[in-house]
Amino acid sequence: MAQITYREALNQALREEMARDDSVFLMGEEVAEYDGAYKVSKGLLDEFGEMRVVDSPISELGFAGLGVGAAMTGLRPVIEFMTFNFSILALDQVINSAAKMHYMSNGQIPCPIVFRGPTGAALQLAAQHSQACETWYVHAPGVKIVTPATPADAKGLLKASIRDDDPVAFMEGELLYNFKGEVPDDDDFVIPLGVADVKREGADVSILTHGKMVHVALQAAQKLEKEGVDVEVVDLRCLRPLDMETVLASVRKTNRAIYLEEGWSYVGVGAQIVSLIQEEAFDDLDAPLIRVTQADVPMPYAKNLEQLAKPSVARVVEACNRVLYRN
Amino acid sequence: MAQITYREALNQALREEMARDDSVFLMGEEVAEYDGAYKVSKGLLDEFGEMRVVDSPISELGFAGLGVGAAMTGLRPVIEFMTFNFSILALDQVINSAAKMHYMSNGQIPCPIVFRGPTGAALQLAAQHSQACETWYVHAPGVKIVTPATPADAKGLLKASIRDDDPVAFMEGELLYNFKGEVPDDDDFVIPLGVADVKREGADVSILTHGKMVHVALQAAQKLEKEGVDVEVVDLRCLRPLDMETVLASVRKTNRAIYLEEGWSYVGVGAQIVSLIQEEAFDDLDAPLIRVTQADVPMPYAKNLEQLAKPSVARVVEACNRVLYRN
Amino acid sequence: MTTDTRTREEDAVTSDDPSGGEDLFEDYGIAPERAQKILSEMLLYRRFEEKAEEAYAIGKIGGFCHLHIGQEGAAAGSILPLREDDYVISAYREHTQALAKGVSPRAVMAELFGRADGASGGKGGSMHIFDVEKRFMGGHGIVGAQVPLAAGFGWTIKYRGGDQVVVCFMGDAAVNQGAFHEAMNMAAVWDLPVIFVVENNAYGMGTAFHRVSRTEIHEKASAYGVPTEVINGQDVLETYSRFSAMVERVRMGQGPIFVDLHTYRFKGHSMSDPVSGTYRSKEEVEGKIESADPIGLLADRLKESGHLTQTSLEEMDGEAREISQDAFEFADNSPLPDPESLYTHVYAEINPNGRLFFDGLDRPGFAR
Amino acid sequence: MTTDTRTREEDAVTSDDPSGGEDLFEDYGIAPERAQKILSEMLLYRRFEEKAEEAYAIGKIGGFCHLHIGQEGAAAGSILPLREDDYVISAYREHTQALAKGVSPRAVMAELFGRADGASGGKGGSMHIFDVEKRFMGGHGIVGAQVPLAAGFGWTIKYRGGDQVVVCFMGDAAVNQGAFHEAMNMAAVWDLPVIFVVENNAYGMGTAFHRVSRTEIHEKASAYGVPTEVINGQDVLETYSRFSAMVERVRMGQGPIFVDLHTYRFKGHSMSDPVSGTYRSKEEVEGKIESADPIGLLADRLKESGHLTQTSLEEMDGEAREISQDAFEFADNSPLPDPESLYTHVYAEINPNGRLFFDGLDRPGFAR
Ligand SMILES: Cc1ncc(C[n+]2csc(CCOP(=O)(O)OP(=O)(O)O)c2C)c(N)n1
Ligand SMILES: Cc1ncc(C[n+]2csc(CCOP(=O)(O)OP(=O)(O)O)c2C)c(N)n1
Ligand SMILES: [Mg+2]
Ligand SMILES: [Mg+2]
Repeated sequence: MAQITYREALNQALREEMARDDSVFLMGEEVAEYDGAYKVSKGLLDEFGEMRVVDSPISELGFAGLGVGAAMTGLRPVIEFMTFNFSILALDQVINSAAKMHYMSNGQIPCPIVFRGPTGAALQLAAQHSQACETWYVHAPGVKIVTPATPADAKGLLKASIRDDDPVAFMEGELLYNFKGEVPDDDDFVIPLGVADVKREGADVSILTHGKMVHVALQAAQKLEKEGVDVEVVDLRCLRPLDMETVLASVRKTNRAIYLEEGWSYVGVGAQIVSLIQEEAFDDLDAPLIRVTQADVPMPYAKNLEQLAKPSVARVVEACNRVLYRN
Repeated sequence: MAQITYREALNQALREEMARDDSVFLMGEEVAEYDGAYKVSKGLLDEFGEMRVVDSPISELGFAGLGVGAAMTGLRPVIEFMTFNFSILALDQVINSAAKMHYMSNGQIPCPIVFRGPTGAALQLAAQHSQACETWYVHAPGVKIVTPATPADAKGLLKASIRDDDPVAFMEGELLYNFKGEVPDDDDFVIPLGVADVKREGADVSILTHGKMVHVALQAAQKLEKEGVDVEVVDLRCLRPLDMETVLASVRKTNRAIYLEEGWSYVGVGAQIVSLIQEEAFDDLDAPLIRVTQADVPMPYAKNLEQLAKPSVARVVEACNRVLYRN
Repeated sequence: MTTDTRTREEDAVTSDDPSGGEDLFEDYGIAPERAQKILSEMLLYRRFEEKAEEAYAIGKIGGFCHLHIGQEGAAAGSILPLREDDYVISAYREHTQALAKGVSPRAVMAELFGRADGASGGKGGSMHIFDVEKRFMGGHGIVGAQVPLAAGFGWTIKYRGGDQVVVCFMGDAAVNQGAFHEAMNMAAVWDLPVIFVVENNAYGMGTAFHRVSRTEIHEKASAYGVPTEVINGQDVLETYSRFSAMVERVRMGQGPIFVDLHTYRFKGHSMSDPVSGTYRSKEEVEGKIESADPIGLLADRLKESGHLTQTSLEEMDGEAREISQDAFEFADNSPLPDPESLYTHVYAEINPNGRLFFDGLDRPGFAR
Repeated sequence: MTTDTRTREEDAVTSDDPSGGEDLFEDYGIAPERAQKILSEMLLYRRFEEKAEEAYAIGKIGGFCHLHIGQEGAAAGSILPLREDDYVISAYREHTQALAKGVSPRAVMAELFGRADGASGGKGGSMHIFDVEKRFMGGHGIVGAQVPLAAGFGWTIKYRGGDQVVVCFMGDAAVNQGAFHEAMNMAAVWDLPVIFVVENNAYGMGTAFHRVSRTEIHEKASAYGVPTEVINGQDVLETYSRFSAMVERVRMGQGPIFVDLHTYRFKGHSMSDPVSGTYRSKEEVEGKIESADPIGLLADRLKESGHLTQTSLEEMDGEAREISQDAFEFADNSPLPDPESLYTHVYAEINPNGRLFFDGLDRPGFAR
């Protein structure tokens, strides 16, 4: 197994899928000549040419819609949003066109398209550039949502997303692009959608999470280990399809859980998961489920405020202690 | 007290607030010459003239943004979306401009603007015209959300929303416009934001809901009354600010609750409320909280399918019975 | 005769040599037989929609229903020149366009009725008619949203090196949507084989176009470098002949074209809107019906040139009525969609792992 | 001298008679004293941003930081002709424009540093500088989103019967956003007093404009009936004099104007992007710095006409450096924002009833 970055893993997935299937193409701002704003598409223009790696105008609604049209007529577009923050402009085409096309046409027109790019905050990019966008995408049936936290997951899940016959919002983490991890060398390493991953086993309390917060959860788990608390970290990996079996199994084992996510609280992903758990594992709970989220504020620029706004290891530790009634 | 329709109540609120404060104006598609697609603005053009009742081009993103700009410079725009379905095109201006302006500017620039129009399904308008849009608006801090169910609430809450110094998404129901109810004659009848209303008192089970589903809940309550079940119906009226005290009080009394909403389930409003209740009233619950929502499908056109997709009285009754362990 | 056995003879007439051969009809290069065929098509559209109007009035059709009556020349003139494998996409006022592209009247009417045999299985309704075999790609309800989709079809054609053409319809109000602007620009930059057609009926609902624009529709493509044509859509022969030529040019690779197609809506915006009112006078509408009915104009011209008798017109009309009546009966007898179809086709692929649905409802046939 | 005591003498110079009186400077109708003042302004912008560059390099500034270096003529020429009560709004490359509109260099630098004394209290950062007193309305990060906001400012002016003018800046790439198109159309339809200025530096990040458009920027307003001017923004006197005239016309009620303002960015797109690379050559950049530096061009002209000596230039430059250094020190000494300010200003009105916040965090000073 090779140690590669999350960025390289995504790049490999794109390269392999484009080589495998000539209906796959990549379009977005700066993806071609510039190699991508975050260099995820490095070298692809040279390899696949300008019909398959395409620099778009700054027209999110337009090129998302163009991608949907291409998917409706047999191609498999990968549409890069420079960041998902800008994709709110394109949401109409995702929700009203992509997500509904197969249904409205009574199954005549599938829409195999991947919308990808970073979601959530990086460092000091302030209110308009630091949004976790899961909620806006996951609400509507018809879309699938994938949030890989590691290089291996990034590669295996992007390949699965490109092969999937439905619209997939594939949400990366800008701060993860340089993160290194082992990725199987296998040329056909695909991780099926809808399978959560227990990133760390534990018996006392479950941290349920997704995306880049997995790493915050693992750090919190390490801290708590020193205090004698055995934490399980469940990475959902996909929000839709959602592997509730793994979530429920973890909660049934530990009887206590928190949901950790990067975004805002009100109708965050955690609200949904909490709601499902209390419905399906009510009697297994020894404490209320609680959530750790971004502070309920637009992301501030100042470093100290940003740190306070983001979910921190300390807040996760505190939340775990709370459900364990440890203080 | 006069018996007037929900439509007339809204019309009165607009008229009174426009007469009261010359910084209030109404803009949207067909609001002036045509009296509004649903006639909510009937007669206002004649009364206030074309600077204050303004027909816009079909440019949702543009006129929402224009409204935000007007609010930033001291006016109090009321922006009508013909329906909230089309407002997804404008979401960037709501979330990235309106909701964040006051914060990003460190309190220099408030944004007193109301975005209003019908949300949710009417009759057989199919997938792209039948969406409950609460989730897209309520997720981001900085916006307030109001969902009146009766003529009195429509009037009192619209007046409060126009007077509020923050962006408010005011979500009406197309099927409610003809609904009649008593509205106080008082010229200054204002209902403060953030106060839920117990639309029916009961002891056995709480139906928590908002918007037009209030009426479905009341019908279900009547049905259940005949079976000897005493149902409480709590109408949240505002989703943000949210009156959790009233919700918690109801749950603490009945110990069983369901959340009923028109929209989709995944990160629906109900997920949030359920999550809060289990966190704050865990020990008061005698059964898991469950939710009744739209079927997880884009809204179909066919009458029979549409009926199946929408939350029905029967499904609400069944859900109440379930939390009461009555079957 | 039933609609399903109605073979699309007009394909033979329209898709080969658009110049019309020797036997020219007036200045347009259109054979009289073809002109007659166009007339019979338009009669079908008209009678079909009148039937739909009737069905709506008695509650057989629900929701919004936007009739195309008065605008038939726009549909016939622009779609009949297309090949079977060319694409058409439109907004919500699309019944007639679906018929023109070869979707069976039965399937369209059954869709309006919300029945299982409808073009979209009853799930789409009046605003969402799809027939992928006929390359009729909907039926879209968000003003302007179909324009980027059309650019995407054009992208696929270019990507695959095909020679198909896309015709994308929109209303005049749609040019004020950002989606229109972004898509036009991309179509221009990438030379996509799309003809963008504004059915310029001068009003978006109750708003006269000049109230929401300082310029004319035909100026709306000037910022993109897309060549523009202005056509009188009530003159179906002009429309047909101009489109025949444009389609060939686009097919040869010249890139997108923008068309300001002047037309007029004889009915209200939708079945629930008044025909006239504050936004346009009764006189204006009556004047247009009098002077600019595409069907009447063509019939007159054919009669004057000796290519149509009153009897043959009545025969044609009878056939159009028959097909429409048949469509009505077919739709009325078609079953409601199977309740279980509520849950089908939300996704094209039900992944073996994980949950896709969260409403707690049973989904027969699915593992979960 | 410190920046906060720096009174805005240029207001006196710029806001009264824009024709410049008798003592004309070349063809522009600009008095030499005013031209000198413009030069000293531009020097300040340049030195200020060089200081910011320095601060970024040593980690005092975080996030994205988009420098305006090379484009100072665009800011000075377009903003200095404005009155105090006129509005300016821009995108994320706005430090210089804020300075030009009178925002204190200290407040701008402190904002870049994310400190309590920043123009936006440290909450906004480089991309979100606001000073409502100076009518500098941000600093917006979503490409194109400021354009409808500017139309809204214009709406308010018209609504209130005022005679203020709005200047709205955007980059060349912003014209491909739907928001631009929708806002231009509304500004035209309603005759709003807005000057829409494209700072056309030929690139959007690494994308040359001609790769994403078939037409030139100045053609982008043709669909709306908005008059257009093309101006060489590196020639600050031309820019200043043309804007002076335009501002008066808009103030008199002629409606919106669109400006294609040619300029060039000497630095990378943001501090984290390369100055040159695949998208533009080192030679191209160097050539532009050589031939089209707005500061150098004006200084030369003033020298040639005998209105500037090397000594007075160095004096001016020294003062610009001093102000920038002062701003740096001020910013560096300014405290971090109070942690409790994290929770303030999310809403302008905390309603007495109901919860507004759902993160479970304590909010000091709020009931809930
Ligand atoms: C984005 C959006 N906004 C508003 C509507 C509501 N609406 C439906 S049709 C229409 C008028 C469209 O007029 P036009 O484009 O001229 O087409 P026509 O109806 O004349 O064929 C409006 C406002 C919508 N469907 N989508
Ligand atoms: C809607 C949106 N899409 C993408 C981005 C990312 N982005 C920031 S600046 C920029 C380039 C803009 O170029 P231009 O408008 O020419 O302005 P310049 O940077 O040259 O001043 C891009 C793509 C964004 N901020 N907003
Ligand atoms: Mg129209
Ligand atoms: Mg640029």
